[in-house]
Amino acid sequence: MWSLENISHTVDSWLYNRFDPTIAMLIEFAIIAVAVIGLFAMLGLVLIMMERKVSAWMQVRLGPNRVGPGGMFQTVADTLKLIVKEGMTPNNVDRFLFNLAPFIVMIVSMVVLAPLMFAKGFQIWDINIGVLFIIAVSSVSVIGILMAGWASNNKYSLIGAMRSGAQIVSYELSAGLSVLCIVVLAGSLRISDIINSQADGWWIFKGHVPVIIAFITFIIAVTAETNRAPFDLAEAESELTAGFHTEYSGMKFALFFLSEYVNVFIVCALGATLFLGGWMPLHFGSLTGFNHAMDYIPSFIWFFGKTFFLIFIIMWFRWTFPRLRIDQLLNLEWKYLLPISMVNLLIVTIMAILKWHF
Amino acid sequence: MTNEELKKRISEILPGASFEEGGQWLNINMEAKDWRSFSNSLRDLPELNFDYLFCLTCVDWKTHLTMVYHLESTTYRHTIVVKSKLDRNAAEIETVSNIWRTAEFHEREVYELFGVNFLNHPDLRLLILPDGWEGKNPLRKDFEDPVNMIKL
Amino acid sequence: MAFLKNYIKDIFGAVRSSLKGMRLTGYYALHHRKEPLHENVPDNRDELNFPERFRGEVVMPHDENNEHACTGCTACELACPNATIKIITKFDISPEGKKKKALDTFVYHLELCTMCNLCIVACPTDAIKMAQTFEHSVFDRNKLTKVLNKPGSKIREGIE
Amino acid sequence: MSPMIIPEMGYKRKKELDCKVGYKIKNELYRETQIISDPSKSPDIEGDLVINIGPQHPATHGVLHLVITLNGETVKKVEPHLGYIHRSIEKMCESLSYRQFIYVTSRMDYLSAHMNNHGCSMCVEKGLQIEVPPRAQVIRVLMDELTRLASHQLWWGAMAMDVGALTPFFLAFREREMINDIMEETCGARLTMNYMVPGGVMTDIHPNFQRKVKEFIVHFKNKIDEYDELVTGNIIFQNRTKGVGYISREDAISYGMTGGSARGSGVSCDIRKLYPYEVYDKVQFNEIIEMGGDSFARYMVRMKEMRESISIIDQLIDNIPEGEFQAKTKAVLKLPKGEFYSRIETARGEFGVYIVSEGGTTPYRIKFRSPGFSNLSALDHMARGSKIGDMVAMMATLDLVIPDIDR
Repeated sequence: MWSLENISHTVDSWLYNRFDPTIAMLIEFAIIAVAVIGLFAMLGLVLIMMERKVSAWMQVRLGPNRVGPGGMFQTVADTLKLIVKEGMTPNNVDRFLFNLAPFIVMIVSMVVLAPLMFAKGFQIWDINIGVLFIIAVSSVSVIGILMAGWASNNKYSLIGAMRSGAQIVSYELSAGLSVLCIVVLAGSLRISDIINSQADGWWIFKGHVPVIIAFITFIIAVTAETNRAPFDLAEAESELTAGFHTEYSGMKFALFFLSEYVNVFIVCALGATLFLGGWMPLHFGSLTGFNHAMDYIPSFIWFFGKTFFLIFIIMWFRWTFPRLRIDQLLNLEWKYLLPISMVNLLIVTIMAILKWHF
Repeated sequence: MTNEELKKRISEILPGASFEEGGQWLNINMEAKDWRSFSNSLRDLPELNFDYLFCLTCVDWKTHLTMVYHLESTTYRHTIVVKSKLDRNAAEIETVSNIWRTAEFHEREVYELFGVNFLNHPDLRLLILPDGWEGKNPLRKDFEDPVNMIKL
Repeated sequence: MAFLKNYIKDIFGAVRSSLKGMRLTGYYALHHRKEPLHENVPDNRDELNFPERFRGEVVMPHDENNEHACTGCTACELACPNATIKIITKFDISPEGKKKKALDTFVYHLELCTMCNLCIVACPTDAIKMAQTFEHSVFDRNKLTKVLNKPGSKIREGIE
Repeated sequence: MSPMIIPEMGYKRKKELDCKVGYKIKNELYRETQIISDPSKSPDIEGDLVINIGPQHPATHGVLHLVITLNGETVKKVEPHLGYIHRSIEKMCESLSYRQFIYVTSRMDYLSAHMNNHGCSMCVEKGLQIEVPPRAQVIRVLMDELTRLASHQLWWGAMAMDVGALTPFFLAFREREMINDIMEETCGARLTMNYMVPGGVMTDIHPNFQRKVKEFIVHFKNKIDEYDELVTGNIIFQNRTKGVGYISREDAISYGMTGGSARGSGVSCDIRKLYPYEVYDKVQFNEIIEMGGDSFARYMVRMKEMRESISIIDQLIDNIPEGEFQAKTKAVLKLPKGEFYSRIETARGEFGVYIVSEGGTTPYRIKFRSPGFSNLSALDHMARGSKIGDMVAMMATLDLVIPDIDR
């Protein structure tokens, strides 16, 4: 059967047979870099298109429908426009930090793609602390946002960046705690181990109510962590015009915009990996025929299907809810999400020790 | 209170007031210097209780300015119009923005459009006209704007 | 204990109200073609249907003999609040040799017009009416000053 | 990209405006307004953050300019700077005849254009002592209520947008479009109709009018429940609006607030009930009063008012009497010498027209008492001590239309 695993193995073994191991590794680095940049751009295009279509449908509109069939190439046209636009640097900004900030945000979201498992056996780096790596590196992006807000020398930007800082730092907690629930159940931080532990059923089905609670907490927390509505206080456009990227234009703005969407993809991919079984097909215990039929669907379709389902849910939030106020945002985290996920983690731990899950 | 009762009560408070009837509401003419105490008693006397100033404006009669205050009581629903003649060259009247808060903005508007100086106003600055506006007050009858005015 | 009860009640209330809103937007996402909120402008220019009272611009209808109904009475000019209409009159010599006031040029400044309909109401002979055009943009502002009576046109017989 | 392209300009800018955050504001530039009732809230100016909201800002829905003083996220002072769209309509009207000046007033509060025209027509009719035919009266009331619905729908969408939900805006516009189509068919325009003239209405209603309005009412009765489902019941929205922007009944009266903004504080100020004009004394409707005084109360007043408007239209749409739609008037209107004042309830509050006539064909002095101007003056009082986001929500509940404020 055709699969991504075979392709990567073939390429890998061909390179190692042909070249010196060091050179082979360097060539692999180059291939991966090109692939990641390509994926980055593709994800940006697809997700922005998806967002525009989903928002249009929820708002009883048609959405973009002029460029290409059904408006498919609208984001391509927009990207071209952003690339050829002048990248302005206003007077009195801290030029170095101002120009550095979008790259930090972008690099962070690129690096986090490394431990994700896109299909069966198709992974850039199967690091043994994969989940920890994602949680740790993704929180670096707040530095880029703070940098952008501070360097812009604009009061809107500064308020937006400060809000973003407070928000990301606090929501990391409950996101981390709900991720820990699955780590406790699976007994490993390695992404491939977590996926393999779901071979007989996804954690959201196996783990009873506590895992469902952890899943909901996770979705809420990552929505806040990626600065999306209803938690988009960092760029709250009716209050702060555009928040931390008020002064950015052209490609630098596009980098912020792209990395926002790639961050959404990453957190949804993490959610799909942890709670919905990654690339694992949907299996029910005794229905052998059904299970075999599910196995015929390629694993990367399972992975991307689950991820895009979660992305759709996050978009659904965005186009339904009003925005929270800053103190309510922090109240929600510290008074509701954090205690709940702590108690939840305790219950899950007891459950894991007593082997109460399926 | 009916107009007759209002007339009787107000002439007790302000003997110098003269009355005009026949319009929609009872009109009271008074001197600008009496306005401070008179406005206070209009607001505070329980049987009058004019707590709602719904219109404050000025009319330029070419010889003098007239301040016009439309007052209503939200308890008794009686309405009066208070008018005061002002000198056109040195227009001055006591502010009522401490009695009816809405007057603060309305007085600022009248200040810049008619040039009436409101004494003791907390923040008498230009509201609508651009900062640094010099020259005549736009709503006076002798105002001419050679640039922007279109003669029909 | 009451605190915990309220706490849990709060959470469930919040989730329920959120799901209610999401149900509505979800319904619209699935039924987005049912009640579309769009016009395919400018593709549907041919199908665009304006009601006959729509005020686009003032026009003066001429019949097939190139005749209009304007007597040059300047009622519309007087009614106009913005000096949009300027009527220049001339004196026609009728066959009987009598001098008669008639319209020479009907100047209409579209750039000043606010489509208030007062001139149409004021016109005693229904010589002018509102047209349903709406795309008035031109490159030169002077092009918005129009002469409404066609060259060589004259007043229809029997209109005083 | 080089910082040395225009070195002179760079230095000048830096000297002139020190853009560093947290700088000290000179007291003479931003002079303090005294707040009379609550001295404890008075801000200290040293070391605060001053932000301009507007004149171009997504939340002000126009060219309103608010200079707000912040302490962190907390608003210490709001100072409106007006005049960006001031056209001096009062001065313009002094040179227009009594028929002509009415069209200008629909440019003030463009969302309740019919009511503005109505108020002016009523004032002229009061001076001329014209009796409006019953058919025209009913048509006027119907148009007023349709405009009120359209205005409240737009307000609802914009309000939801200000608190961060974008979808309601489109849903509101979907229904508003139907009203606009009805208006377009009967009055000839969608926004600035100039349909009310002294003595009645300009043209008779379109033959389709009654059918279309009935269709709209049936459609809208379902949709308004969706509005409640999507926004009113939402927990985030309720938290954002409940208990913020409080203004007491006494303060609301003192600030001259009217319309839904004042009725949210328990002030009975509906001109339609207090001083009924046209056929408002013959229809059954309630004056909506909420006692909360906060943003949510003001929101609820307008939501309930929409339902009242529907019931008024429901009562009148089948009972339009036959007859003239316009009273006979002279070609040239001349008001007798004197002063005339008419009050009308627009979608935003009490709209007053004060005409001083010298007996000529043009008004000697005309004053429009616009509801938005007084409502805006209360914003400073309401917003002190709240967060930026709440200030935006408060501004939305006041339902400000900037040309109405600036006139």
